Amino acid sequence: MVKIYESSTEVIKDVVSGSTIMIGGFGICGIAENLLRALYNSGSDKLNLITLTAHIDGYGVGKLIDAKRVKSMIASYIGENKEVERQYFNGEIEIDLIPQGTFAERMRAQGVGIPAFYSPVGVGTEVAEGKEVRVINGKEYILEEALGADFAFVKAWKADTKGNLVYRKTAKNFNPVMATAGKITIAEVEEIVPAGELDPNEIDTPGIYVQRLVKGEFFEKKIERLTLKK
Amino acid sequence: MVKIYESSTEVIKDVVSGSTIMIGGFGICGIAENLLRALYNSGSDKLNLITLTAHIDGYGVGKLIDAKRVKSMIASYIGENKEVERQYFNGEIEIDLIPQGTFAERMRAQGVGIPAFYSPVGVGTEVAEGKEVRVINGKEYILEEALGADFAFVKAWKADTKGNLVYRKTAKNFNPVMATAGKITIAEVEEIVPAGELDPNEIDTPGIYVQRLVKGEFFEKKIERLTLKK
Amino acid sequence: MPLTKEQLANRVAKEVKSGTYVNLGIGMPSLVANYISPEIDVTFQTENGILGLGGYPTENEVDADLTNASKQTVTTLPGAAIVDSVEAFSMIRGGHIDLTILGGMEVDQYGNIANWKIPGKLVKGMGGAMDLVAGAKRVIVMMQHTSPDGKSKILKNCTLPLTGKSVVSEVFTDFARFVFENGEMILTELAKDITLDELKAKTEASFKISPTLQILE
Amino acid sequence: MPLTKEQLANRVAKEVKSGTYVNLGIGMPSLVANYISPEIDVTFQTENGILGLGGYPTENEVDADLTNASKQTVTTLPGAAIVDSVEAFSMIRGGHIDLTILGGMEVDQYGNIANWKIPGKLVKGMGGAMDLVAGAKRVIVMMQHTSPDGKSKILKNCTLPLTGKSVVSEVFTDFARFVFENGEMILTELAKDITLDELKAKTEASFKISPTLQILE
Repeated sequence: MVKIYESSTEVIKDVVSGSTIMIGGFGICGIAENLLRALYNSGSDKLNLITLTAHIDGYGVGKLIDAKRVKSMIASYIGENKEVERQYFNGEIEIDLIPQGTFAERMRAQGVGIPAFYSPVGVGTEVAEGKEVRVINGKEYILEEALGADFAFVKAWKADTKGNLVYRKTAKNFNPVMATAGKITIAEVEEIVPAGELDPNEIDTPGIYVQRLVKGEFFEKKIERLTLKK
Repeated sequence: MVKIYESSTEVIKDVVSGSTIMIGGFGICGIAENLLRALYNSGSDKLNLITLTAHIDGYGVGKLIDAKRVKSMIASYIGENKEVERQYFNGEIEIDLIPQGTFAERMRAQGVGIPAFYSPVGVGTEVAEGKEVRVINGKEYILEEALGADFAFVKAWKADTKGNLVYRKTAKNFNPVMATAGKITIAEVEEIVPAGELDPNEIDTPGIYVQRLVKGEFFEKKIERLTLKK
Repeated sequence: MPLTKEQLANRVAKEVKSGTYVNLGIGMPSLVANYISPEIDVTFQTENGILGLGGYPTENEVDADLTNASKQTVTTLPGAAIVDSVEAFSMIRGGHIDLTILGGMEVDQYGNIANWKIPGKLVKGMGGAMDLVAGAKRVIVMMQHTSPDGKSKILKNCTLPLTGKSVVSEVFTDFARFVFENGEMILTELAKDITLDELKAKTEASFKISPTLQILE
Repeated sequence: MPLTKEQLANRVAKEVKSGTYVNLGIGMPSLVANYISPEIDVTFQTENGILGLGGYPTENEVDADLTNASKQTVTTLPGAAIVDSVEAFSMIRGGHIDLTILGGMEVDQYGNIANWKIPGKLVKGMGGAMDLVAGAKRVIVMMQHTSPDGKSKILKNCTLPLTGKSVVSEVFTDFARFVFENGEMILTELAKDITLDELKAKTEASFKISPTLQILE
């Protein structure tokens, strides 16, 4: 059952050096910025991150990378962060780049108890190296394994006191699937409402997946590429 | 893109004898009763149904079974229909019973392009017979294949003119997953509203999965086991 | 004296802990809900998609679109979530359900359970039972110790098609409680005024006896 | 004359049919949206979760929680659905997207494409491109025919790490359109005033010429 914490500092206290952490968000849209700030302040290092991108220089995961506190990353796209590319070419960080849908599906498999599945994506590419290839109904597939983590840092819009989560627009992205795949899922939300206030039909992440909940202290909600109608 | 039809009769016109059809619903909660009525009236037979249950005698799928127009069923629980049990023991119908979660997951695999996955369910039981067994991280799993169909009969509460669907309460059940797994997904709904009236954040089945849409003519909404507070 | 169904449900209810997510099978297990202390904060899940199941509805509350896994009309509690079947089984198969309580036709000393089929006689289907025994963190079976004609249903080896292999955590019968640990079946509780010899006579399975054997009540 | 980026986008836009679901890659492919006739009823999908993508927002409409796959602020159209990443890729990997238009670093005569990595020089990651080429019903690549120093990017064999193997349906460049059919690469359109010899000189790949060769415009 979910436990509600008073502060982001307290809720991540046992996220020690060497932890493996899933971090929701598409770029910096829908990231748990308060948890990431607290993680930065905690001083934990040698972190193993599972995050779609490396965010941007000096913000979110980018700040941890700048401080050289990230040991490894499983990610899909790191094109917006120069420092991570530099560390990668210098051998200062391990990066496993995987297709974005495979990234989602491997975490989903973890959450649903599937240890491995055959995937049509990446056949005949670097992604297939070292993986079992199998022909099913005349088409080649590769075997992909479930992907879990010690912690999942999830950002939702609202939660109720039972830990049910609702996301807002595309800030949803990888947050719901990571909530199912973390051993300990920590949700940072903008608002916590009493049980019964959220419509049972509209819950995105049922409370069963959420072990810890905290109301974020401060939402900067940076925009990666502000683009306006011409 | 979705096409809106004028009647249940018209929307199922090409569901000919021998078709394989997925039928949403948990028992008779959330079944496409208008499509099933039209299918009954169409006279099509030798049907191959993928349905959680055989519904009840004389109603829904039960009516097709009574008329001996069902050749085979993939189902999970048929305890509420005496006639289907009789036909099964007499060899008049083929029935493949599979675990309910496997039933859901195999259709989901079809919808998402996964041809096969390893499952922890049914290891060491009849369900595992003839299937590959594989030890992954010290635990046994069996290989399960994707499950698709020519048609999916889906019942939703509301649709918009883009084919987006919203379900109501537990009438949701297998309808969303079947919508993704049918070659032609036919949705029967209680109301069709103009595009823009449904909240984009609350769509259960995005219109991309729905090929045909019809407003149901008449909703009986039978209750299988009316149970009241004592 | 062997326990009545109600006494058994009352005993099993004590295994339901606060802060857990529980799925109750149909039949006898559903009685358990009636005996859980109001201080226990438990959330019931149903495989048709409710997390936070409530009681049966009043006549005015009846909704054909809101049923449980037994197809009965139900209500939801404040803080409930209603999900589709894929999500409901993600909870079950992914190891997120703390406890399931199921009925059984047979249980054997290896922790195997059979409860879905009698070849040639009865074919109901396994429904969600195979998923539940494979996925729930703890699997309690509650059942009659013997068949109406007095045959043991706690066996050396199940004779009926299995629902799950080595999946049962413990089994409660009207006579006893057995716990499965490290491949062994251990008697931990015995109904009042039943002797060990009487129990053994009614039990085909081989079992060990816990050094701290207690009364089943 | 080779086509300008805008002319190329205008040509590729004609491949977008009414009633289809389309995913446009970042960079040049995103220009295509500007040239689609208003009579065409197309629904754009983005892999971060929008089905029914709209234009860029006015200053008042800007919402940090509503971006596209390029992380730009966007809007949605009436009838849009916003989904999580698992669902967005279910659409893509499950074969539900009719068409994807992607940029390429290299394409070869076997329909292979490379567009995500230059070993030792550039590592962006494949993002959703591998999923798109594997899952979309039709894969159009649009790209410059040659590198800035004049080298062919339409090759016998890709030299860069692949994004997908035998996945390209057709490739549009500033010089030509090639279609891949039954393992063969076929020239179907050629830019005005470009001779076949000129094209061959700029193209490392071997290709057949369609008997109904047309002008790329």
